[in-house]
Amino acid sequence: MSNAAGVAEPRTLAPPERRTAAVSGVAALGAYALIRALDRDPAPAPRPGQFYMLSTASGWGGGHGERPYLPRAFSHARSENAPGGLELSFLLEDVGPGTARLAALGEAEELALVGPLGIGWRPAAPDTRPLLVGGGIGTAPLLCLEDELATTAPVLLGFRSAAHADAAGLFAGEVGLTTDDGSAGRPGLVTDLLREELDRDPAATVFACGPPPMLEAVRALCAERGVPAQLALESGMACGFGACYGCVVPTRDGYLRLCVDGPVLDAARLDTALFPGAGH
Amino acid sequence: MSNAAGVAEPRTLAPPERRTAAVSGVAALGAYALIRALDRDPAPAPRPGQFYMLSTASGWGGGHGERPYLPRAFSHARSENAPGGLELSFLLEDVGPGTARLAALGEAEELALVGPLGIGWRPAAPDTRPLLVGGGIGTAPLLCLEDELATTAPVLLGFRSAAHADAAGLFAGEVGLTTDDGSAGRPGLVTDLLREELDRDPAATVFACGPPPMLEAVRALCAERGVPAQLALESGMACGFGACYGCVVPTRDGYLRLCVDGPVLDAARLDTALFPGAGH
Amino acid sequence: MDLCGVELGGPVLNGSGTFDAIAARRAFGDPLLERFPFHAFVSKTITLEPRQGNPPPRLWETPAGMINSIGLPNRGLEGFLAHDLPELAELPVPLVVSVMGFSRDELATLVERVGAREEVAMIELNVSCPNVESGLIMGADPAETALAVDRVRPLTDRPLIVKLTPNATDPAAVGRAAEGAGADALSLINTLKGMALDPRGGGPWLGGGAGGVSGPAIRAIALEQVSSVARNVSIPVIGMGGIASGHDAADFLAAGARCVAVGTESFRDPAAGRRIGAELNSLAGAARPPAQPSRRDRDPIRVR
Amino acid sequence: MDLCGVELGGPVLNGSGTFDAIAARRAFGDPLLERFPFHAFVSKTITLEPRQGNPPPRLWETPAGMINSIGLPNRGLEGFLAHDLPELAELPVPLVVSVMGFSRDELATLVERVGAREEVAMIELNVSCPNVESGLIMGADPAETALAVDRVRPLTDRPLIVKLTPNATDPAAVGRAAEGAGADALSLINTLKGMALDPRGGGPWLGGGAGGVSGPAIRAIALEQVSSVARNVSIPVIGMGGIASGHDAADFLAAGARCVAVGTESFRDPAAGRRIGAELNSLAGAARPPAQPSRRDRDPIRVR
Ligand SMILES: Cc1cc2nc3c(=O)[nH]c(=O)nc-3n(C[C@H](O)[C@H](O)[C@H](O)COP(=O)(O)OP(=O)(O)OC[C@H]3O[C@@H](n4cnc5c(N)ncnc54)[C@H](O)[C@@H]3O)c2cc1C
Ligand SMILES: Cc1cc2nc3c(=O)[nH]c(=O)nc-3n(C[C@H](O)[C@H](O)[C@H](O)COP(=O)(O)OP(=O)(O)OC[C@H]3O[C@@H](n4cnc5c(N)ncnc54)[C@H](O)[C@@H]3O)c2cc1C
Ligand SMILES: Cc1cc2nc3c(=O)[nH]c(=O)nc-3n(C[C@H](O)[C@H](O)[C@H](O)COP(=O)(O)O)c2cc1C
Ligand SMILES: Cc1cc2nc3c(=O)[nH]c(=O)nc-3n(C[C@H](O)[C@H](O)[C@H](O)COP(=O)(O)O)c2cc1C
Ligand code: FES
Ligand code: FES
Repeated sequence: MSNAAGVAEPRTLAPPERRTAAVSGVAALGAYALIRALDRDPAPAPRPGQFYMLSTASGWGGGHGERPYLPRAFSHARSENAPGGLELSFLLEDVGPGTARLAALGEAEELALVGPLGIGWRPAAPDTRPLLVGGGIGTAPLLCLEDELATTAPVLLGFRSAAHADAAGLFAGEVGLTTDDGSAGRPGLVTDLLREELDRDPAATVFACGPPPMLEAVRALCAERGVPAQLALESGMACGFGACYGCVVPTRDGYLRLCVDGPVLDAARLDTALFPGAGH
Repeated sequence: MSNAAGVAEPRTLAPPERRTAAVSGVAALGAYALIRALDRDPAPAPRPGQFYMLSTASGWGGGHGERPYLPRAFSHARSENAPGGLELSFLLEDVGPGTARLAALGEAEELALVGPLGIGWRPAAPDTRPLLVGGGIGTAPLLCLEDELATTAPVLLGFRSAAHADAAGLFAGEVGLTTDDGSAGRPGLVTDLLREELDRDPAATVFACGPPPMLEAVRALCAERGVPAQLALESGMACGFGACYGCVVPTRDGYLRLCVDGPVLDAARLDTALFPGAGH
Repeated sequence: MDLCGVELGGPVLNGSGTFDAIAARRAFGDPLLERFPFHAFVSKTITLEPRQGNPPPRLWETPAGMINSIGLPNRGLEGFLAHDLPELAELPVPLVVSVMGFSRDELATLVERVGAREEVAMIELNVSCPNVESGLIMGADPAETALAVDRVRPLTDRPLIVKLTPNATDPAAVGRAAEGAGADALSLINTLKGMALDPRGGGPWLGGGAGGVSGPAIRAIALEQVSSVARNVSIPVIGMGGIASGHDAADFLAAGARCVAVGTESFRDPAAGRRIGAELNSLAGAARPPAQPSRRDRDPIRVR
Repeated sequence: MDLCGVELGGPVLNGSGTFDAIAARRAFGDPLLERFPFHAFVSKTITLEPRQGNPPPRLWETPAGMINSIGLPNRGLEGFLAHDLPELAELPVPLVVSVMGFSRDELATLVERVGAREEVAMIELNVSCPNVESGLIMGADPAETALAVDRVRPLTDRPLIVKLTPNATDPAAVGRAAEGAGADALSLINTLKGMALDPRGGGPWLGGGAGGVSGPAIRAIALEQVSSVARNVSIPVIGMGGIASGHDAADFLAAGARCVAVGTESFRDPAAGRRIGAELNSLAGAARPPAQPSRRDRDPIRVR
């Protein structure tokens, strides 16, 4: 697959319909939930950084809480071959009615999904080493990226507190850790670690995902140092496949639909990662 | 409590708010479901023929099925004192999204309810014996009526098939049974039994509940024979306490709100029990 | 708080026709009065002549809402004054009487007679009906609305609330017309026209043909209309349409409403008004800046 | 089946602006064309000049629906003809191009240029916008709508569909006016005006201020408008608004629509159109009598 400019896009095509996947497990991972579900054969193999639109086959919405109605976007955290299909993992934080319902999925239930969607992480720039930087639930799309990279890459992660930092244990390589409250790793922000790492060796490509203020700090730091960076952004999505024009992000080229032109964007395309609606 | 005419109404007042009751059991009873829930003290003791507006404390509505949104009306089938409150039983038939959700209640869940509501069965006319006539799920409000009656009363029941007739076993006294397909009891309609019973001894008050065509047959038969009858009717309800004016039934006195002036009506007030919207 | 000079214990009213306090007292007894759900009570709309209302079925459930086709059953003016008013006067809150006339003469009689009763604190004009003189829906047309308010304004010193219909191209223009003719407050939204078909085939489900949609399904539509009307008038606005929580109510207040009204949610819980009032109170601590920086601004032209 | 002389494989279209076949092909590849969800494809509305659309956020979820404030981003007429049209011409179904003009001159240019392209089977006029000449929303006013259709009618021999706005007092009158001026079909409903506030306070959530409500929440409202318009015109009606199942679609057909369009439900399932078409087919066995006994009847005056 190639984009308008003819450059190869890391994009696995999705089947053009919603399907269901059998939930094989929902586990608490500190403050987050890890959902595993079997996407039955023929299951497309997602590229790191791609995402899925998820809902539940029943009990999605309504009730006294009224929402959710639309599906929700989630990066696949990992995918593994399993008997009968591909086991997809999603890492999620319960922040509202959709994530709450997903985190309450039972093992007999079916997850409804469309995907994989969007464009994943591109290769590191020539002669640079990959540097993975994650904040909070933004660690999810870095897990499959680490799996895919040939070399072990430094992974720098920031969390609110130790309760959120359990996800750090999912990485194969060594993880540099900060927490806001110092309850695990070093007290402070993950950009502190990034700055030191770039001081040490600036020949890096940064792959970052996390909350908008963190992504903005990463963007600004990398811009200052001339370091190439790819940012996996979030914005509110209704469809995930370019239909609604709802998920736009302001870039130097105008508004881009994050679901078809992202979610991974080159930081150089952005004036800021802190735009209205970012992170929703 | 007395009505406009000063006649005593069999009506226990309801607390003026929705409350929840702990589900203590959901059992299949042939084609029907029997739900038991603990209405916590101080729980008002319902009169036979009164009803409750039920919903579930969570997962009521929405999802791919979109409905239910409004609560649903159900006769209490029985109530028994239990530690901490009153155990209410409801007998229900899964005919749509509301009843389906209620039948799927788990034991850890909470039932949301308002009630008891409406006016229950009145005493039999002087010098008549009570005669209980039920069709299908309409057996429900006859169970508590039988419990309340001092004398044992004949119970005549009609069902579609044996699969629906299990509810007959819940009565203490002897039950005359018909099924449409003859798979249990006598093949035919319950009004056949009623006709024979009235032939044998016409000094009766009929207490009937069931689908509109059955109630209409009962009404017509009793009118023909001059036998007093009370009919527990159904019509679509949004509120159950007279707020919406939605549940009206055409009577000789004009439209009556079934939820506050019924659901038990004297058959003599009706020209027909087969009115538009009956049974919903 | 104050609504047009009437002292209220809080901002939560009921929507007309969605709570019958007399029937509710039969179901709930006097505890209803002790824990009354609303800070003012709005009667079901009455008309000059008695009406039995539309044939059943009158209800249909929709996604997050419902359609009703009730058809304004009521005892008529005389029946109301003789039977209902004395009972409503026993409620622990101020009484608003909702009236509808099919001509300006009818409306005048209703307002004059109702306004003469000291039990009545305010009068609400339900103008979501055709004027038999012009064939137009009164409340859909600014000029019709102004004529109606103009006519009844001199006939009572009670505050007049005009209840707007959402089935209009420009509710803000109708609101301005009502204000100009002397209305003391506006309430909105009434139900949106809607319809359902009999699932067994053969035509409309509702005995009345079409009906009105209410409930959470219409909340976003209501909020937009309330915001747009409030920006265009100086008189207080009573906002309603799908309010089911204190958070919803706070949105309507932030959009410019002085008070809110609860309708369909009361069908799900007779104490909804009280719950929503309590939730509003607890939200009040976490004060939100008002959403509308200034009134009297006109909407910029926007394309969706 | 036939829609204004164009042969369709079935009655299911997409709602304009709710499916971007070009973007969907990037996501789904050619299997999208093999299992194309619709029997005709309606483009997103284009305007004369390019537009970048409204600032984000552009979406808000509501009970059983959503609000969008997209603001008609598009490449403009020239960009559309040069870049989008060739790609849309590859779709396996007839193409309808939706156009909006902020003046009748703009509309005329759009219709003339688009109608001259043989890839285009029909043109849909989205009249839910203010006319800069009069300040009125074109589609809310029968006279404005007639003037617009009148102006463009001679400029093309392509069938003209007029897409009505539901934010109007009398959509049936607008539909009649469009028919009188030469429209070949009507489509409705567009989104209902709606609004949401930022839950953190401080004003509207949507970058565009207000937005449009769609989804199951508006279905009953849409069905009523479709029924009322279909009863009042002889040209075919394309019904939409919250359709999520074959059963919903069958309701719109029974209410008088010739075709249906699927909008928001495609966001939940890109294959929704195909599923709904299949469900419709399997319902077709269980034939339902049409809900509207005859067209051209006028609504009786009813009070809700
Ligand atoms: C490409 C992509 C990948 C993502 N990957 C992950 C992931 O791997 N793990 C993960 O946990 N999350 C991920 N997210 C975020 C995830 O999609 C959201 O957390 C989720 O949609 C929240 O849904 P909710 O119903 O739980 O909460 P909501 O209440 O829908 O959303 C929370 C926020 O949305 C806003 N909001 C509130 N009400 C509404 C409303 N009515 N309509 C619209 N917005 C509202 C508020 O600002 C609120 O803080 C990803 C998002 C994107 C776009
Ligand atoms: C006083 C009273 C007592 C009752 N007691 C009992 C009892 O003890 N046990 C019991 O099982 N039932 C009882 N019922 C009936 C029970 O309330 C209904 O079966 C229940 O409401 C059905 O809800 P549902 O969501 O399952 O089905 P729905 O789909 O709501 O209803 C089934 C019927 O309603 C109509 N319908 C379909 N769609 C809609 C819609 N969108 N809006 C409105 N109507 C629609 C159709 O005709 C359909 O056949 C009682 C009813 C009343 C009024
Ligand atoms: C069953 C029902 C009956 C109603 N009757 C009236 C009425 O008599 N007069 C009136 O002005 N509004 C009437 N309304 C409209 C409500 O007062 C309110 O404006 C509308 O329902 C929107 O609010 P909600 O969504 O909270 O219900 C009625 C609404 C319903 C649902
Ligand atoms: C995100 C979004 C964008 C839309 N864009 C357009 C548009 O460009 N032109 C148009 O005529 N209608 C547009 N619509 C309206 C739809 O075509 C349709 O009329 C409306 O959404 C109702 O149908 P639904 O409830 O099935 O979505 C849009 C709707 C949505 C939700
Ligand atoms: S989420 Fe719909 S266009 Fe991106
Ligand atoms: S159900 Fe509302 S008045 Fe009877």
